[in-house]
Amino acid sequence: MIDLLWLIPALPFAGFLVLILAGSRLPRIVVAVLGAGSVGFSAVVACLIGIEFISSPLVKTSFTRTVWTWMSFEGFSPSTSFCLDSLSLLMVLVVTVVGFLIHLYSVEFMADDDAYHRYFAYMNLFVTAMLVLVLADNLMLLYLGWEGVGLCSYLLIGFWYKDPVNARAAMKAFVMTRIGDTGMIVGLFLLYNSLGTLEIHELMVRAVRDWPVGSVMATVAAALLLCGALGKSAQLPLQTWLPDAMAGPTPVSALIHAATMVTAGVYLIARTHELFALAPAVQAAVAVIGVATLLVAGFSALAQQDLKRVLAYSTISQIGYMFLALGVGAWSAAMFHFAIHAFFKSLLFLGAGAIIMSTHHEQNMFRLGGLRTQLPVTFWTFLAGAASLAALPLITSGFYSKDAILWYAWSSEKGSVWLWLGGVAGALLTSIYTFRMVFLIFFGEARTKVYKRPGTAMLVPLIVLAVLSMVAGFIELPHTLGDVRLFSGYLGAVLPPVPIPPGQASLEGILGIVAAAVSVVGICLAYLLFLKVPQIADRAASTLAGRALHRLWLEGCGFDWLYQRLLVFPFVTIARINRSDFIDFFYQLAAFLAEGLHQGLSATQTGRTRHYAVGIGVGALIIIGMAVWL
Amino acid sequence: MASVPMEHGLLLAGILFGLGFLGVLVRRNIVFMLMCVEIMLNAAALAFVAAGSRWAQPDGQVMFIFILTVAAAEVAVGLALVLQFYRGFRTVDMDAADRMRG
Amino acid sequence: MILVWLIVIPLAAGVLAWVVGRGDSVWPRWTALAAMVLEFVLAVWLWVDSASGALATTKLPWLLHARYEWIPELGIGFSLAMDGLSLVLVVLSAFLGIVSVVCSWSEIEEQVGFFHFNLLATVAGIIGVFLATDLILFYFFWEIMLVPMYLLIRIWGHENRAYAAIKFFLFTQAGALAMLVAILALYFLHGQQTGTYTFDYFQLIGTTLNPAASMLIMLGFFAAFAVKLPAVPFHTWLPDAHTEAPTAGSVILAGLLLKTGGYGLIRFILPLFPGSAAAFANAGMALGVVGIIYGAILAFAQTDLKRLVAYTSISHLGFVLLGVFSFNGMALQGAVIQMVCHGISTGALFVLVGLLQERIHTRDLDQMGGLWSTVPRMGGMALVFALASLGLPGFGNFIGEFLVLMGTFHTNHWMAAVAAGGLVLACVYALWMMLRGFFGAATQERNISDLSAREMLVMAVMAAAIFWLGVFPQPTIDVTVPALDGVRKVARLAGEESRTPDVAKFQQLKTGLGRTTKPMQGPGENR
Amino acid sequence: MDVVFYLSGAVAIVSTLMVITRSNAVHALLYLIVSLFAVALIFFALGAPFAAALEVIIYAGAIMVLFIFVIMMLNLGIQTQTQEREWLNPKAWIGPAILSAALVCELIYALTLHKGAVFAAVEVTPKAVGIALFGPYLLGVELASLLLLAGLVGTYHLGRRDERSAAREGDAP
Repeated sequence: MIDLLWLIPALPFAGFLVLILAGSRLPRIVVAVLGAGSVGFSAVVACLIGIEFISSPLVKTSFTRTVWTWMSFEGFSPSTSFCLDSLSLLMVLVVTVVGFLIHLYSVEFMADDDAYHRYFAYMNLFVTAMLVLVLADNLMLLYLGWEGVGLCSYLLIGFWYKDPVNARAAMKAFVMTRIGDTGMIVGLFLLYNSLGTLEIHELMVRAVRDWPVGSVMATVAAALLLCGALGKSAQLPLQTWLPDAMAGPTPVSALIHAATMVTAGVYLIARTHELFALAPAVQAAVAVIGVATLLVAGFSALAQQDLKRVLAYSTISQIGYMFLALGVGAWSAAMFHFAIHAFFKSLLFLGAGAIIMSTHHEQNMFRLGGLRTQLPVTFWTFLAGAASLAALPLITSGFYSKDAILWYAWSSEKGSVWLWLGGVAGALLTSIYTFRMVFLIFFGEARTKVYKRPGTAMLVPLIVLAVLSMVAGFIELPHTLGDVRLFSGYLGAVLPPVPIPPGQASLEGILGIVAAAVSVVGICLAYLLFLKVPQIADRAASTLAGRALHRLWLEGCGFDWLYQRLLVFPFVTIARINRSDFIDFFYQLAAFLAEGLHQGLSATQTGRTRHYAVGIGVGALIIIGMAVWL
Repeated sequence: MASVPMEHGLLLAGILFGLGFLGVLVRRNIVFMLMCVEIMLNAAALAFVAAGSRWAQPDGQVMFIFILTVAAAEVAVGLALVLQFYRGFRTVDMDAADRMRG
Repeated sequence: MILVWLIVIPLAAGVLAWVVGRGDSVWPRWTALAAMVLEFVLAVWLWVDSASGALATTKLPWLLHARYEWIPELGIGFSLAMDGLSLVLVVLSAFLGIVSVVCSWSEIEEQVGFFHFNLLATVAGIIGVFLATDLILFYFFWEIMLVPMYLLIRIWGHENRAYAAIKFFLFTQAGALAMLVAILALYFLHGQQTGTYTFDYFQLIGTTLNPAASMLIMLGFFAAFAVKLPAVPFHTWLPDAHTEAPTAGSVILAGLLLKTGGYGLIRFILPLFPGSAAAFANAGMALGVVGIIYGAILAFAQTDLKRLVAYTSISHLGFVLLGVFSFNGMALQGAVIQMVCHGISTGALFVLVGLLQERIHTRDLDQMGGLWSTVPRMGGMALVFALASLGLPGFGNFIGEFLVLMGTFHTNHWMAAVAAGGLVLACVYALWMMLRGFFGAATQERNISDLSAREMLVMAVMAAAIFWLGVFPQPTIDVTVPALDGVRKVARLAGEESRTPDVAKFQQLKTGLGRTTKPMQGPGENR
Repeated sequence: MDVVFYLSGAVAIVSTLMVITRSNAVHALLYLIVSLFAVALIFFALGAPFAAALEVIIYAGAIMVLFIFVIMMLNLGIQTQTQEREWLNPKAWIGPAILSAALVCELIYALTLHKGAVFAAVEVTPKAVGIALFGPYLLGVELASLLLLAGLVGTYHLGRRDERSAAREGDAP
């Protein structure tokens, strides 16, 4: 079975090929079966392979299968090989299972769209690329998947291309991630140039062997890889594309811009964690960027009115947590949060999609309300996701994954109180904006009509994901609450545990309580501010400082404004000014001079014989003069 | 026979040549221009003869004969052109023929 | 003999097309198509043969060699030879020849016979350039491809064709004359040293020149190739020529004519003047990087779709220049792949623009927009080639750019890092093109047809080719490796020569150019 | 004989001046003939009687007759003369006069650089000229004959009235 590893990405790719080539001629039902079925099959294969892999001794190492050699010369031979280890298996499972659920959801959600087959073709291609990304055994193939998911993200954000805003958002997303990717590709050059291979495992071995901790090369290489991760995972300073990316269909936001693609950066860092461990400065930067991002995005989420934009900022913020975990060396905690986040955030997006569909594309939260009774299943599943996002203590998965990160942010050798404080502040923000969203949409008076209710194909994924968001966390529990280590134990073969200085262990319980308290406080605050006495919030927002802050947060802390003026405007202006290519001016000048000379000389051709005779005379004068006097 | 410096002969030739040249420049009548060209040719011939007689060699006169030949041919062709010109332009103004203007 | 056929087939078919084209417009197309298909089959057959080793001669890496006397008194011979590099480019020429014949099927309606004569004569000249190993013969073909190309632009071009055609001619001719002077200088210097006056490439390779003379002669060659390539700042003829040329002309121009510049750099500059080329390397690389960035910025600024595509050529061929002058095997290999892939991807974009112009009678992006909903297949194909041209992995251009940058990084970190910035800009212009042209709301109601079966076939074949090059580049690499190996040997040694003047060894290697087939060590081991 | 030289030189200059200033073509032509006679005399004084004879016969005779024929054929009326006078206004003279004067001055300067020795002219007989002509200059003679032939053909061709110009002439009043 495990030899069929290549089948996992091949199935969705086959789906893509069939759909893109013949999709327009197929009936919708066939398109749906092909689109969702190929990913479903892939998920089944992945599960079977996963069971076999976990039960075999291979789980302690890894399994690599080469499909074909991409190219080979001068000792440079990146191949199309897939490598399965516990980390990539985790990713594969999340991608295929969540991917399948979202495909299933899309069957109903997109049912009215004209370009049904195009949608599923792009989605299948995305799953393929994402699987190639996580399964790649060398960085060049990983880069293929990396750009592939970026491409699909571009295509799907701009799926409703008729609105130029969507197309622009798509372009922005691609270009911004591409900026990071370019840093990453230079990192690849550096790694190959210094270490002579791009095969990830071998690369890490050589890096550890050749480079001492903190060496310049390791630092630069890690920093360059980090560039790619920042772009893809929408972290500061390349985060501004993600809120705009919500222009795509909502399932796309769920799959690409919440569950899978945006966490590719986390995966990349976890995958090359040895390298980052060699560069403490960069790793510290990862943690700081994570904290900064989670705070900036948290504040921005507070002020949004658009439901999907809240979720987008929340995604940025949650990935900030993952970066924080990576930054303090808590690799498996980051991956744990990734998995849990994939569940609850895709759940939230799908729930949002259900709401949007039911109310005829109403995304403004202030125009929604009181939907609790009208959409009960959606409400309860959304509530489960929100609770998990807000890390409601004890009963949600989100609590366990976030608690682990906060604990390590304090206790790890690379952690500090400041990082922990940032994380806790972020947790408070998270629960406030999450429940602001819940209260505005589902409570209060009904402000909009429900036109139609989601059907089975949409509800099943919601329920499955809601269950996962609640219970998936119990595979990894802190010491104080049962000390289950299934997840980190499973990843232990790839990701080393966090070194914790002695004497900290006793704090774990206290910190957990603080985190739990913060979450509950946040929910209460949200209840107070947005449901019970909204006047407080209104009054605060109407003061001068309040207005300014609101404006700042609404605009995502002004990064877009800054980039527009600092980068886009000068670039476009310079390009426009130079549209006709100033270099051509010099050639035009030469042509102009020749033309002028021609005009001047041809003016002497008066056609009058006597004038020519004058010319002869002057010429004779000069020549005789030269003969006489020179 | 006269005993004058050759330079005087050449001087005379130069003056005649200059006068002929002046005529070519000043006159617009094509017949006059041809006459002035004749003057210039004649002046050149004079220079040859003067130089030939300085060394008592026949070459100067030989060149004179050649120049005479050229002048005869030139005048024949030139006057035919004058006639054609007059037929074409209905004038003898040389400046009318400026179709080659650049 | 087969080499002669490769040149004679298109030329003869061109004359035939002209003859049968008097008062008839169907036969010339079929004649030309048949000739190009025959040429393509012949070239592919050679490729297959070379891959199976059937062509292995004693003079590796040369697969075929043909030499006839032409003007023996002056040491000029009709000398043709083919190695892997020429082979790949000949295959590309035949391929794009077919494409350009097919894509002008409905576009050209006047003087069809003469059009195909010019088209095929240009292709014949280009193939001659790729095969000639006598410098005068090379120059001869270099000029041959120029005149019919001029006529293609001048007669069948768009609005401003006279200006574009004369500009193209003047630029190229100026470069070519510099090269002619350089060829003659090399000829006489070689003659003075050895007593044999010859234009034969293989004999001239052994010439020892003093550094100053070598540099001057190299610059003469470089002028011709840089104009053709085109390197900034000699590029300004290109946007005009591309924009005004008919579709087939643009395809040939972008796909093949520009490649002769890159080919010349690899075939002549590196082996003939390795020392000077090494001394010039930094300047050459800088020109390449400037071209990459500058071309991309200008491409973004254009509103004429065809002009935009034309500027992308400048950006893409900057990678070729960079790859050649980075003196690294990997980069050199990347440059060759980039040449092939650029030929296909940009050629395809020009075909698309041509088809679009046939339908909507404008190239102005401001008047487009929302075309996807009207012509989805065309939009899809435009997307594919836009993505190829921005260097998305999976397409051949990525392999080329990746190898060039990787190789360059080994030589010069900063150049590679700055050039990588071109990838971002490529993304900007390619997506901008899609955004302005195909996405958004339709600006006006258009009643136009989507790609026909014939057009779709052409596009699909090109897409398949570029995809194949991106996923299985190995066959192309395999066939060019031996050819580039010799160049690399000389080039690398020249880099070292500047420190340790081991001239004797250097000479020996230079004269034995290409007889080594041992793979080079990778940059990794060469630390 | 020196007197002859200088006197006829002066006559030549004066009559040439008259040639270029006349407004009547026939007058100018007569002055030209005078000038040619003067030059013939100078030839004689310089010891070139054969050249002098040819000057009178061919130049002053044959060539000038051609001019007269042409002038007669053109049959230019009185308005041509008035027009000539208009053209010969002083302003038109200034530039050419300065240029010619400069040229002549330059020639004079060049000629006076070396103080020429006075020498007695020795007669070069027609016989010597004939020997030279048909000796070393034979090729030149042949070429000259060719030139004359070409001139003959050219003149015949040019002088022919073709139908088109004849028709045009017929239309003209």
